[in-house]
Amino acid sequence: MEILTAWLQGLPGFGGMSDQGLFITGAALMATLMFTVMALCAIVFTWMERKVAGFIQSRYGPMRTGRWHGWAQAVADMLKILGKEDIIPAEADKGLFVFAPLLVLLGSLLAWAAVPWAPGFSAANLDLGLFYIFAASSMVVMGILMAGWASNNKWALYGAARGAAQMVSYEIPLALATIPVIMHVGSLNTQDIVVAQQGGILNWFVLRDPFLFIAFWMYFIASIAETNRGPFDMPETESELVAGYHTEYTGMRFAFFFLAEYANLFLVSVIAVMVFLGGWWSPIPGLDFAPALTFVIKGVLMVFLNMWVRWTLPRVRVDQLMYLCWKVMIPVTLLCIVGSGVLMITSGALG
Amino acid sequence: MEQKAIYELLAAKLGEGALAWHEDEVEPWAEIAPAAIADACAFLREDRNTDFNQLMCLSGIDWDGYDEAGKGKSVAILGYDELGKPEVSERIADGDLGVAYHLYSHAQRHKFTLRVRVPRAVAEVPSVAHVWPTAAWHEREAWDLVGIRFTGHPDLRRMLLDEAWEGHPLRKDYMMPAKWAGVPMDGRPYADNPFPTPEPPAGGDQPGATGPAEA
Amino acid sequence: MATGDKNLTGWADQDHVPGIKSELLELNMGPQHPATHGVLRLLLKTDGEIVYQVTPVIGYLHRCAEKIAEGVNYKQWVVYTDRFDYLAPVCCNHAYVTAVEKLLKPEVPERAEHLRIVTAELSRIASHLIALATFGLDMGAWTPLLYCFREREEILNLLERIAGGRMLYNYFVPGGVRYDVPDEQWIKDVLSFITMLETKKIKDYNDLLSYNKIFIERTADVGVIDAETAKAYACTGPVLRGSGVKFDCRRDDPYSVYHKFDFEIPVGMGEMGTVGDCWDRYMVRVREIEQSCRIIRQALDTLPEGPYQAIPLNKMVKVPAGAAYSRTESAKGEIGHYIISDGGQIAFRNKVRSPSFCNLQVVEKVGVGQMVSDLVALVGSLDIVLGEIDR
Amino acid sequence: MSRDAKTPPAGYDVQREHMLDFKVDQQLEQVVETDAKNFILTTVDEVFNWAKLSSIWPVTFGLACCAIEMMATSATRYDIDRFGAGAFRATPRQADLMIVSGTVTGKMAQRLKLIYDQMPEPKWVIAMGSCAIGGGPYFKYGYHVVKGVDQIVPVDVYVPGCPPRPEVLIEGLMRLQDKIRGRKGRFVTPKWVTDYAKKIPYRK
Repeated sequence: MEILTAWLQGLPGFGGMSDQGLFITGAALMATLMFTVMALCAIVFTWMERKVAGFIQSRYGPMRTGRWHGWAQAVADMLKILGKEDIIPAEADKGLFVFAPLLVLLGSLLAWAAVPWAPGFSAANLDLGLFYIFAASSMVVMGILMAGWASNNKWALYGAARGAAQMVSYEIPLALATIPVIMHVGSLNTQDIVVAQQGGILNWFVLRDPFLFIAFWMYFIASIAETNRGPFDMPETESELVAGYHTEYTGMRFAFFFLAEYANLFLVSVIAVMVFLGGWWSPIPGLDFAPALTFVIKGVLMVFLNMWVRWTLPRVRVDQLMYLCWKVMIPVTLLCIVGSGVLMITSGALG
Repeated sequence: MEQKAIYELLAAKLGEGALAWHEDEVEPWAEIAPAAIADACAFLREDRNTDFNQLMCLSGIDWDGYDEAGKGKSVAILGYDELGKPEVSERIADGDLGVAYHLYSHAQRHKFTLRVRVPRAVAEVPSVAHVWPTAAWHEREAWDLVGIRFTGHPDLRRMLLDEAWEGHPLRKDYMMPAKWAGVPMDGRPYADNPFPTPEPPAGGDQPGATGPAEA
Repeated sequence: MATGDKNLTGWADQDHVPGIKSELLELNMGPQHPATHGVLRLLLKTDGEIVYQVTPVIGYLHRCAEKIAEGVNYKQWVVYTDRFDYLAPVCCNHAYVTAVEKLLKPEVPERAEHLRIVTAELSRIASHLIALATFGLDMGAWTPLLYCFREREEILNLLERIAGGRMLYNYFVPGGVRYDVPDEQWIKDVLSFITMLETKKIKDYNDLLSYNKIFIERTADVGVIDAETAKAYACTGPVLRGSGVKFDCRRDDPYSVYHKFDFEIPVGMGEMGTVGDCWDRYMVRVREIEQSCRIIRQALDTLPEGPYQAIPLNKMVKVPAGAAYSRTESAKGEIGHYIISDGGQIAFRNKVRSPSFCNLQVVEKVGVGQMVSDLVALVGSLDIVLGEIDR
Repeated sequence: MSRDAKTPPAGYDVQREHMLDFKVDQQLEQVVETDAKNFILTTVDEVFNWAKLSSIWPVTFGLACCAIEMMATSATRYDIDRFGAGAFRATPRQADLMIVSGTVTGKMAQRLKLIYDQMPEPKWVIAMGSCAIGGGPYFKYGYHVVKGVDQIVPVDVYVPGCPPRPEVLIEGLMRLQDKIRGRKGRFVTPKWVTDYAKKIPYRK
């Protein structure tokens, strides 16, 4: 944000602008940029999902649309969805029905503001950055609940109830898993967290101490559950609940859910990269040529890992999901916090 | 156990209920009076020597038009003609209805066949669903398709067809409907075929010539 | 039904919280639902995730095959048996021709019997592969589905080479089979495919699905059908054997030339949970694939020379008057045909006892008290085919 | 294409060559000159048509035997996902295409109509298999079988077979794409086909 305003100030037309005007222009630019990136990554990841699934299942996936390996498949999907009829069921709660997909999209989009793409480059450099991300992304739950309720469909209601229970529960281990890192850094600022991991792969938090390593995997599992993807795709569970909370959604409104799913997927992946995997730093110290690119590549690799898991494992049952969260993951993450703290004290990191 | 011995055991238990034992057939079978069938099944199920714990099959049969002498005179069933219209006949069936029970014992490894025959007008047979739970669905199916009413059945509804369906299709005089609940069941005659044979393309190598004309 | 009602008492009108009246949620699962394997419809009454009553509604694929049997002749009706259990069509053919042969009493050549067994067992493997695949899909695992379909394609290729069709073959005729083995290479290909399946592919499935922790959690101790229930509801096939009952028509009521071959009958042993749970039923199918491979190998090794048809193909079959019930072991269980002939070319009555029809009935009893997800597992593990339930 | 009477060389797979011959002939007939229009100049309509035809999501709706072949079409060997039609949606609300794969019975017909009605426009129907086309083998005595799904819902493409092979279903999908496009598609013969065809010694 600061970089952007400084750059704007350098432009010929913007020199005489007031600080406030500069801020608003910069913010608008940034928001557009973020939205474009998000839409782009949703499109890329839909295509990637189908290709990865194809690769795992020993087939090709999209091959025809746009000639080279069906690269335009997701573009065609999105364009087609734009042209679909928009149906609101007669018995649905129209206001909520219309508002729910927007809320879901908003929730994941808001959280993007604090993602540190490169040194000094994030939409909003907040002191409570990580806290803000978790807070903003938890709005998705409400959207899903609203969607399920407003559809006036029993399957959708089931999906929404399951989704709400799951996402509310898994936010706890998700946030708890990052606390050891915050203790190490001593700040919630996302830029600070990345800066603290400078100096090669061994300085990344995932390899700093064994408790952080466990915490990373806890975060990874919780993040899969938080994005409602297999093997924790309880709200959608195709073989049980037809399509879950978005059973009744068509056309553009469904596309919002679709977009939000992949935006969320990338979001949790880049948070993992930011918190545990060294952000924009390259694994070998001193080779940091393109910080933003490194960051995105790491994020895409995490997304690939997510997809790998999704296309390999069967789905867990809803009560097992809750058991896993409350009786396994939360105690383990708490243990990680304590253990990591003890290690910090004994190694004298606290001075 | 020998099948004959099983029948004798059964006959001793039922008395009048056991009507006859047909031995010189491909598959020997016992004819039981309709009223006694539930008792017969319960006996065969419970008795230590017979121990028929599995009902393999329960078939409802419409015996109308069956030539006992085996002269090879199948009854022509009614269907849809080449134009897809239902065929109509004035014939009124009058033969008996029947039920065949095929039993098997896992422990004794023997089989047994029972048959009952009821007049068409009072097609009622006691249910054996309380003897073998699996009979419940078989009986529902026999009621649905052949129209034999099983008295004492816990839930005798139609099984395969809709509750509002008229008639019992496996009866020999069943006439197939042309329309049911708004759904057309008859075929389309050739004359009404909405897809005329396509004209040969005019230009020969026009790209859209052989494709559909919706463009 | 009866069990459902018993459980319902005290629930429908109960006030959990004073002042707030709770009632059971009626849920309609199917006929278009991803987990019902076709067009089965389950009427559920649930309390949250717990199922209190389940009523299967069938008949959405009622294709009137028994009526058609009274209108077409004996050879023509083989076509319709293919379409009962369209996953293992050859097994259904087998059941039908054995019933006809019981009345007709032709001298079926030894070679035909061997070819019948080879194709029927190949068909059984194909069916079991689909069963594993769709059960995995019900559990949310997509990838095993495609792996199983990949191997199934090989079987379809082999069967296509001998029978001419890709999926539905119309291969058996009363008195023999329609075609002979195309060439020696076919036998070699079958053997090499079976070796590949035994040595590599089954291990793959086990690694990917059977011994997957999540899969075991989902299926062990779920949908337990005990031996008594299974017998009372006349369950057959892998469902009965999954409950620990060692019964197989191929061994205990032999037909064709199965008595010549040496094979084992896998039963559920409750390795991961209780005897008769979904995992047992699943695993019985995996092990039956291995046993089918054994049978095929023996049948091909001892394939006798000679004719493969007792009755010429173009000759009309006239069956002597009488009635016969014949049962064989299909992939889904025991399939029985009750044929009543009046001495003509067309059957007087042809009743089909299909295994899925009886197996599905047990859902009414066992499905009660399960979670919705477990009900999906239960129905999936029964491996029903609607074509043969509704006929 | 004519062929002289020269016998093929020893070891030559005549059968395979014959199949290929058929395919090449078919494909060569379909080759259309590349139109010189620039992509940017194509109308918006065409872009949207392109999007529609390259992303046809079928509804998971299996009825009978043909459903298995439909699954096989989406599975490894045939992989309908190559044409962008692999995203099977469980809910009709998000689907574009209903593949009526199997026998439609009287009891099912109303549900089928309901599912069709629930699908958003634009929507298409493929009648797969002879049962869906006209009752198939159940025509004469099938008292419960609807003789052709086109008496219930409008059908765009008929795919014959009992059941149709997966290749045929894919062909049906491509004909549906032609229909959406409004003309026959540009068909580029794969290089390996032309190369192989050139290598055939006794072809003129």
